[in-house]
Amino acid sequence: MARITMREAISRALWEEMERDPDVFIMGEEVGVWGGSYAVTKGFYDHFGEKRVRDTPISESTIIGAAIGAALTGLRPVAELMTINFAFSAMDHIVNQAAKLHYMFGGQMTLPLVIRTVGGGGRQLGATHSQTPDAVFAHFPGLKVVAPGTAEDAKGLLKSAIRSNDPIFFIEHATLYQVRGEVPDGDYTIPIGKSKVHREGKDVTIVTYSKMLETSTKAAEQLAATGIEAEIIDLRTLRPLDMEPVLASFRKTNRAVIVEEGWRSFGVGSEIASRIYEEAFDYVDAPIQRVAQKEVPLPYNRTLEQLALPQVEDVIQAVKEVL
Amino acid sequence: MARITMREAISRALWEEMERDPDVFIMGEEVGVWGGSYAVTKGFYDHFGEKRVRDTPISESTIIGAAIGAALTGLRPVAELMTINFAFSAMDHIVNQAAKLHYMFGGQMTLPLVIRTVGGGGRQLGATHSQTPDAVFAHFPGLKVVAPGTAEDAKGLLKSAIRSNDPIFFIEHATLYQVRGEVPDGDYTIPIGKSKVHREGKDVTIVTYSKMLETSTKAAEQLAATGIEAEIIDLRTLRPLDMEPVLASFRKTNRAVIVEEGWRSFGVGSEIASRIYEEAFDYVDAPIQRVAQKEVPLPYNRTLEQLALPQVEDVIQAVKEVL
Amino acid sequence: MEKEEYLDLYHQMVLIRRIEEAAALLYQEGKIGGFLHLYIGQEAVSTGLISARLPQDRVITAYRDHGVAINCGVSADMVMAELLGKVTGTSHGKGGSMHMADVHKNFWGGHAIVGAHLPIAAGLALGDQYKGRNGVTICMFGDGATNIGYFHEALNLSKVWNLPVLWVCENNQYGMGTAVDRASAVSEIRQKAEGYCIPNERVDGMDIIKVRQAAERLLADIRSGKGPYFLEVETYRFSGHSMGDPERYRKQDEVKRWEENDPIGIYDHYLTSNKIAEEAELDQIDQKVAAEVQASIQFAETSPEPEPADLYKHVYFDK
Amino acid sequence: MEKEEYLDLYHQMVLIRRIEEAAALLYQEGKIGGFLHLYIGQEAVSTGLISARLPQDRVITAYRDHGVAINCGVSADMVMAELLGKVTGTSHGKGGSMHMADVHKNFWGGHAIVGAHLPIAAGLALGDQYKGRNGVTICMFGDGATNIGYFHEALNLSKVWNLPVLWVCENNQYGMGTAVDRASAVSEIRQKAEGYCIPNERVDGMDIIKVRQAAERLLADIRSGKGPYFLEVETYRFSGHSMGDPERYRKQDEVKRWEENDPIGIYDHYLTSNKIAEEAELDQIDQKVAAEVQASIQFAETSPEPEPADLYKHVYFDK
Ligand SMILES: Cc1ncc(C[n+]2csc(CCOP(=O)(O)OP(=O)(O)O)c2C)c(N)n1
Ligand SMILES: Cc1ncc(C[n+]2csc(CCOP(=O)(O)OP(=O)(O)O)c2C)c(N)n1
Ligand SMILES: [Mg+2]
Ligand SMILES: [Mg+2]
Repeated sequence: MARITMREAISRALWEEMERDPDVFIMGEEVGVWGGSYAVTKGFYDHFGEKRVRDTPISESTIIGAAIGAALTGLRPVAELMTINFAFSAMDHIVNQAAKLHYMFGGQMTLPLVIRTVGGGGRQLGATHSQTPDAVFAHFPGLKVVAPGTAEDAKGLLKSAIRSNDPIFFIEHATLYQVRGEVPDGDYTIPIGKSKVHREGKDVTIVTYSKMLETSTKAAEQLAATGIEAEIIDLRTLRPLDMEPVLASFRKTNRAVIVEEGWRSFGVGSEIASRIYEEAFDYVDAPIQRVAQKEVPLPYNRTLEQLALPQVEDVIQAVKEVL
Repeated sequence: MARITMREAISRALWEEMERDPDVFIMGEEVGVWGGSYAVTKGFYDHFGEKRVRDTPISESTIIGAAIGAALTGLRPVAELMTINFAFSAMDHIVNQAAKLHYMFGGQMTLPLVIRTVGGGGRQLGATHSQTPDAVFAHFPGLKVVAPGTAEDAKGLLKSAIRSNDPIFFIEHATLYQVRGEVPDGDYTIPIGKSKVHREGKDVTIVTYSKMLETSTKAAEQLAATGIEAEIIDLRTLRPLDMEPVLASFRKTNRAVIVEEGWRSFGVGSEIASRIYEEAFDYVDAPIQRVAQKEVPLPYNRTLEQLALPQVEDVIQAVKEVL
Repeated sequence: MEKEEYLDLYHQMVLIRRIEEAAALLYQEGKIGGFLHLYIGQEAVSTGLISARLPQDRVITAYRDHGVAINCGVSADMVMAELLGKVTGTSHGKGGSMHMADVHKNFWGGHAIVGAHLPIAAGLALGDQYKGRNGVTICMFGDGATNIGYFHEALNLSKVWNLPVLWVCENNQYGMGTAVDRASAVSEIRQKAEGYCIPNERVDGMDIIKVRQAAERLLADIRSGKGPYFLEVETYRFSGHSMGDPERYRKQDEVKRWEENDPIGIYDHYLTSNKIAEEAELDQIDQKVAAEVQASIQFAETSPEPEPADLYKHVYFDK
Repeated sequence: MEKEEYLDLYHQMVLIRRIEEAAALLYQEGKIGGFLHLYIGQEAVSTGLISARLPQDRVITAYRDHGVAINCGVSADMVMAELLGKVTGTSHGKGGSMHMADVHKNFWGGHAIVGAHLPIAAGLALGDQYKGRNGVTICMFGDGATNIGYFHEALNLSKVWNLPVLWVCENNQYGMGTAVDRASAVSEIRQKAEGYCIPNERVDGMDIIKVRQAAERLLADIRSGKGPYFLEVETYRFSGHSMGDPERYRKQDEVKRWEENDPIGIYDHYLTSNKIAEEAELDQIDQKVAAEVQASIQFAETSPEPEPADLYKHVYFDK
């Protein structure tokens, strides 16, 4: 165990997988000479060389398209989209190609492909550079969508993703890179498609993932000080969605708050809430609350931006409402 | 009143608006000489000329991008994306540009832009050509998303869209073009952002839109024969979402089924269900049911495709479950 | 080429023609659904090209793919079965006309989003380059496809990374109803390759010998490490864009003019006038093809539909 | 040009330089958030270009936009206020550094998705063409942006529709840390225009006089109906890509070499050696600029923040 940042955890996962398997390689904008725009691949270019750490032109469609092609030949590309906002410039290749080729050709094509990208707001980057549109990608069968909230999960999930034979959309959160957590040493994997109890509690279930895990944990700590014990479920994977831990917790607490960073409408929370109602209707003691981003393009101004993003107080408020 | 197809209704809306306002023009693939790949703009090229009925190269990003630019100068472009599946090839311009420019520049830019596109499955076009990803577009604040289910609404809503000063994503359904309905003669508009009671009933509320309005209506008719009176609410607009008629109906029936053609997870139904629970919790007598597409890329084979798409029987089944 | 190979090429071209004609009928009978894009008129292009490849060379194309499948060695049976949506089809009935593939034949599909397969082709070539294999990826696409951004990005990448790809534009004069000049800034599509410093040329796509010779030379060049090459092939589709095309965009006498250059007729004439084959031998092939196509229909019609449970298969590879 | 205009250009260039320097400091103090891309080293490009436009000519650019805003006539106050996220900023504090615009000055932003504004520029030009107005749209973008599909589609459309656009590539040698040759198949970017039959040339972007002359000529040509033109401007950014750039990708002596061609120094020398202005006059302008920048900071710092209710304003125009 070591206390490292999520940046280091992700970096190590990549490094170790590249050491383990020569078919794993990285491609994307600024992953090489620059060392990754979030410094995740710092040192990789010097160590692995330009064959395996490939700087690409600014052409998102082709980063993903070429990674798909390479994956079809049996390689294991890790394609990086500098931020999730630029994933829209590669949308067709993500949802129409990567997500569908295996199915559409009757299983004969296999895509061991990881698309790493960085999401989230809170850094005053303005509307085009601050999105958390995770639900949009999770909507497409054929794709798997992973979004870790801790350093430990990030490393273990990324390793699983790289070893998986399906196209995986792996969302990191820009403001989590600096956050430290205990990470086991050496090689380990965490299965994709498994939600997890992140914090135990008996009074209310908070369902969340990625950055909002941190926000929710802070809220839970403050709530604990007032005698309310929140159980936190970290989804970790949005598709396939593992509802079991959510339902198990809910059957115990009978109350839930879902916390996501993205916009509320047609978001992650709506799906989780619907599933809880469908699958644990008899356990519902109060309307489930959603905490999410205000429905505006994120503004630059810091005060407005923070107003739009879900805060610890919003979570506490929502918990109080369901109790 | 005349009984015309939805194709004609849409065609007339475009024609009348172009006659009314010289700043309205159409651009897209095959809208001109060909007459529209769904024959919606048949005859337009000859009548309005190539300046106002503009065939474009196959370049979806630029169809939308150029339409945005033209709209910024005060024109009222109607940009056609041949199908919604190709909207992913223009995704950045739809969600990062059209949806955000007005906000991001503090209101100084205005985009009177209509993006017309065609969605839906059921014609054996295979996974890349059969999608109903409406929820994905509805996720983005700044965009308005309209999806009519009747000829009358199609005409009135499209006229409103063309006269509106906001970017509107207008989704037509390929298998509704042939469907006839009563349409008022001449000029009329129907407001964007208003759901509507499509059929009255007292036993259960069916919430739906677009093609599934037809499916739901058939289900309601069969249910009526067995004494069950379903009330159908047609959303018509997905963003902004008008929940009032849904909630009013639900407060009366206490039971709801949501019917959408797209995939279930992170879809339209999850949002509607969540909203009903949030806003009419005390009226809920049974878990709300969602009827949606099976979570697979749509296959070519007809039997499999129909198995994946929501059918009248699925709606009936769901209604029986909530009763 | 040996005589046998000459005849084989003839066989392939005629087989494609007859499969397409049969498909058109089956479509009218409602046995084929979805969109159906016929390759009639363009047979010399893919037959000439693909016959020049080595087994390690990958082929990828757009939705106008039945002929390409045949040229890659997919059986008429499997093509027909896919058209009818049967499990015995190339894609288990899940792909249909636009999505045929057979990776064991190094045929990577059949892609229906215009231009989207070009970046994928670059990736296929990257795979070979990365592993030090000497295969070339042959990527075919239409004139219309050269206007979308994917084209630009893929060509650029192929040059920057010196990828072993043969880019082949089948310029059949129209993208749906839009004549090349109405959509493209340049009418000679090969000129676009200049913007990427990719060597390029134009060849008559109605003459299979010319296509074949160009392909042989270029594949060898690319295989030797010279990087991507751009080949524009001038051709014409005799049928509409897909079934139900109103064809308001072209005049009948233009179609007729091109039909006089029927690639099968030209090749027939080439074979007989150069005494490579007798007319009777060709007739025999015609008859064999007729029987093959009949058999393929039979095969397809009697093949089983997918099981309902197949709906959920192949969404993911991992359990 | 009259002397007054010469001096005005000098004023604009120096003003941009000083605003950028001040912005860098304010960023370090944490008063500016988000990304901050400085225009230092490239001042001659937009100053030369935009000074040649007529009022009806539209300007649109990427995220490196402070200088462009100034050249379009936006006040230093508004630029600085936007950087500080104040309501008095160009975009009411909602846009920030990357999203400045002032449509009343015919400045259409400030766009942060690389290349995405090129299709929008085509549309702006289409608007003018449609209405029979004689404005030209000047669209600026980086070398890196010429690799994305949007570039290709927009250039193609501009030629097919003969749109009045001046495409201006600011080739500052790098897209972030990627040298032109590592990402682009051609090192002379103007060559890409050949693929669209768009006339093109390359000009020294460190010399404002050359930029200005080229712009005058080309804007007149385009205005006369000759269609789009492609201008490549060779330049260099003296600072990092944005704040916090580790700059591992270029050597300090390369930067130094370029800094010896400081566009302000070159212009200063031009003005004095051609006896257009005395050094003292220029010093006076320098001082005036210093005061202006100070005042703009003062203005920005004392301007009000947006109201919380502003969060919900401007999502839609219609009620
Ligand atoms: C991205 C995208 N846009 C539009 C379409 C609809 N479409 C299908 S084929 C076609 C024309 C393509 O023309 P070309 O590339 O010349 O190929 P051809 O059909 O002539 O073989 C169009 C517009 C599509 N499939 N994908
Ligand atoms: C579509 C997209 N991909 C990636 C980025 C991230 N990014 C911002 S600036 C930049 C480099 C652009 O280089 P260039 O066009 O040469 O402009 P310069 O910064 O040199 O002025 C990149 C990759 C982006 N904003 N948009
Ligand atoms: Mg064509
Ligand atoms: Mg640059």
